[in-house]
Amino acid sequence: MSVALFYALAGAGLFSIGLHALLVHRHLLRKILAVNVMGSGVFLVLAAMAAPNAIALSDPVPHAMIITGIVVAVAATALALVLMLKLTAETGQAVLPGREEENS
Amino acid sequence: MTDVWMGVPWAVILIVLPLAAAMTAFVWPRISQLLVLGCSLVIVLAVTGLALQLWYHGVFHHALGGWGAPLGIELYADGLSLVLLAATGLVGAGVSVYASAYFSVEEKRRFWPIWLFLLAALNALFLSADLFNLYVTLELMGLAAVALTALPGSRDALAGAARYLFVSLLGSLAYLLGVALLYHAFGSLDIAVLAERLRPVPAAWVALGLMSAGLLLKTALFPLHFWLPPAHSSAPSPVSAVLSALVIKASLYILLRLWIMLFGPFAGDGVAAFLGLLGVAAILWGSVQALRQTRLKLLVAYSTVAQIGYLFLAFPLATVASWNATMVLLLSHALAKSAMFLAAGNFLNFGGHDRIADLDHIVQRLPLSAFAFALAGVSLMGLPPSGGFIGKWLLLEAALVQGRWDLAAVMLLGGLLTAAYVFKVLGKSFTQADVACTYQPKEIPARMQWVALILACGAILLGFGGTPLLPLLEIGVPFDGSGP
Amino acid sequence: MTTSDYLSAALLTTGGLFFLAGTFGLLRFPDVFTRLHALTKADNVGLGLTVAGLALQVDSWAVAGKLLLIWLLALLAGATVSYLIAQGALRLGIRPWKR
Amino acid sequence: METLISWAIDVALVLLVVSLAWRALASTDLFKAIVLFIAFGLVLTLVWVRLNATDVALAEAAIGAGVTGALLLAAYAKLRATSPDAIVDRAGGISGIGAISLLILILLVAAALGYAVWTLPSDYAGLGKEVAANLDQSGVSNPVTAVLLNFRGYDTLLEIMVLLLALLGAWSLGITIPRPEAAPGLVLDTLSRLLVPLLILVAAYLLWVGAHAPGGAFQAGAVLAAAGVLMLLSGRELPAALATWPLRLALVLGPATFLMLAVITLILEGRVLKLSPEWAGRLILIIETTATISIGVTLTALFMGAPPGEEDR
Repeated sequence: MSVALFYALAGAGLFSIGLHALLVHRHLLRKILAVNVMGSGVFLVLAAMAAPNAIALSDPVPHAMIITGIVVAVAATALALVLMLKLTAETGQAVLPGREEENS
Repeated sequence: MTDVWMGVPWAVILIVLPLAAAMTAFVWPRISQLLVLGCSLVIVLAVTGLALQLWYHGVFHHALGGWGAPLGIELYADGLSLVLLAATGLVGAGVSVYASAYFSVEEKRRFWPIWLFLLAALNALFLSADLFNLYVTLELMGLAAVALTALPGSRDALAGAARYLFVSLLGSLAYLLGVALLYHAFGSLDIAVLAERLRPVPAAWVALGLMSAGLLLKTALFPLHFWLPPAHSSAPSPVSAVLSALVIKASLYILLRLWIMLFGPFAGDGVAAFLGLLGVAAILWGSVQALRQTRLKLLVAYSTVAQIGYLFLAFPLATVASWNATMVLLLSHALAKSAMFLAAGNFLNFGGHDRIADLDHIVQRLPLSAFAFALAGVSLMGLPPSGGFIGKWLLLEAALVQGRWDLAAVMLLGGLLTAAYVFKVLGKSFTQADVACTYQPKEIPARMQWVALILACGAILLGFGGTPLLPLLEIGVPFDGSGP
Repeated sequence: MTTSDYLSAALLTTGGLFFLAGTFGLLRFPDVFTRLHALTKADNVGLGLTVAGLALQVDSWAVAGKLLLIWLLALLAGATVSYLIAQGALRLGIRPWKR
Repeated sequence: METLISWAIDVALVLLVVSLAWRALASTDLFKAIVLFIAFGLVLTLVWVRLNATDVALAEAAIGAGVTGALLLAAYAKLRATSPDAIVDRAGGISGIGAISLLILILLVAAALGYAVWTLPSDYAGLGKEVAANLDQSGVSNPVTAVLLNFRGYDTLLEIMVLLLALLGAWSLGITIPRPEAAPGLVLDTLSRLLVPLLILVAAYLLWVGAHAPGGAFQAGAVLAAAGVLMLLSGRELPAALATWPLRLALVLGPATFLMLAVITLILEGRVLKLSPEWAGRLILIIETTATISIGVTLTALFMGAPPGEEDR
């Protein structure tokens, strides 16, 4: 196994951990962290395979894509946090209301 | 004169103008309304210009930065892009006018810049053929849509927006992981280049799965539709209209592009049949749920869930005719559904509630809106001479030619169910409310009524103009799989 | 290996030991104030030694200057942050540990 | 021996990153979760360095761990001020059969992902060669900057718009919670007096160095935001005269310059964002400078949450 493959597998692992946390937890802050971990997993897959071995030229395009992705992630996180705070101010809880409460 | 008209880079204007307007509206709120209305008008003009360019010169390419694929990004437009750009232009203009009367001055100051960003994102998305660029436009669109959904600041709107945000991010990240796999397997982000290189290796299959799942989630195809009714029903009415008419179509557009140019050939009939099955389930489930709702906006939102199903019936049929039918349906649904949400918004504003049982002679009080709702309903049901009729007729024909009686039966059943829930609303709009209503009816500006009616008429007119439009759709033959 | 290499190695190893000691202190000391003490004392010296060890390996003054700057900034940040943490702890009513 | 040490470092890093992510997501105490998440970001920075992605490492440290961490902590403080109940997750999650089937589903996803990565074909080497071949036409010698601002500059234009849009979205919601009061104190005040000029200098350096070495507008903008956040924390506020349209102008300066360049290049060169090689270096510096200012101001404003003067609305 090459180093690149090892890191790429770790990226796949992070994506899966984040996905699990996103779907399981109800607290919005935990969901926000989960989305960020998922994103990091995607970035790790992108970066690991950009230099498949030590001698090959490292590919800068995935690196640029990751930087773009990091900025998009921070933008989404900021919006999500404000939404969470606003929802907490309205309901006193930082969780999504259940289906049955919502349609009432 | 024609030369000038043909020489203008309309596609670039479609992206740059709303972005510039968004920033101007933010810095200088006082002129924002004028700016938005002017911008909407120019967008409609630009789409017309682009249509003429496509008609005379074939597909449109613009190598951004002068690099061209695979190193750079290319703007790309064909018949498929054109349909969606036209829908964005028309519905966008209608909603701009509607919103100018719907929101208060303070709300408008916050609404206009984000609304312009949403328009820019939609246009940019429909003009992109680069997988990563599509991701960025998808995020721009998603965040704008979430911000607009949350605008009223009520509990329901915030909860709907929060759920929508997480769904949207999950969908985008799954899509992005698919893009990462494709890039490392085949060394490009350009769809056309990838189409030449794609081989059925495991990475391609997993990428197909991830990207489709992410995009289906964003499109809200059954059973991934759970987030749509709360978000679309709790948003402000003009926003609901855009979400149902345009935003969910954006992810569907990417899916269609990927499917037709990349994955269709190797994914084979099994996956297509599966997507078709989900479409069938969506039609039945969405229609039945719509019929069960007691709130008007939720009914209209579930109707969207059902109508999305029709757009997936073309996958198992997979003929040029069935794809064309899908495009007509897509455009007519965009017009009809936005009209329906805007009309529903008028009822809601008028009476202060959207309980279907208490619509209380609304047909006499808001005749134009009620008429708009009925016309939009006609198109959704697929009755002649509407655009919905042409689309469903073409689809039915394609199904019958291939002997898919099951699909044909579902289409007819779906039409009947649609008729049932539309008449449920219309019926109540003639009758007296059960309880004596104590509400203070609010004046509805004429603009808001007329916009709903004009959009609904557009959906009907498509039935007369739909057939001549079909050749326009075939520019660049998007549906034969040859790619850009 | 040259003399400066051996010197570097010695400095880096000693720096590493200070970090190790600081970490132990962080984990084993009884309260927030003593832990801060262990952390900052060890980290400041540890980082200083590490920076010195690395500075011997670079061939331009500009890079050595940047390394020095890193150390100075870490000192400044460490001092401020531990002050703020200690102040916060006091405000929360945490009393320093007495035997 | 050397490969063994190298492998040991890689294995240790990956184990650390994955376990930090796991523990951050498993913690019901949200403060702990946030701190673990920031640590995760910092270790991830080391991973980027190991993968020869120094530009990404800088961006991760500055934005991924730095700014995101600051945003999370600020949100935590506001959450605690709004609803003391909400800072510990008592809501729980899915349990029972739902949890088990979800786990199975996710294990399947993970297995499929692993298999796809494992069998990734290597007949195509990405775009490294194309980038290298055109680098001397791009106006900069750092390939990542060349991709971000020249070859794929359109993505970056839209990305800056995403950031601005996030701020508009945050402002449109208008948080009504007052900022938690904290006495700035002499120490923080002195620190900010010392550090703010230095941070501005560092931002300028990162911006300039990005043309030929790791660095660039986003990293520099995040450092600038750090200066802004430090000033906010030490109790300084934006003068009311600047809080209206001058602030909004600073926010759109970068995106607007970039967009204007798109229009000008379209008119002069016939292609959007086509930078002629003799001008490209200077144009990129102009875009990056204005973008840095706007990114710095935007991130600081996101940290604040509400438009200045409206915190107590």
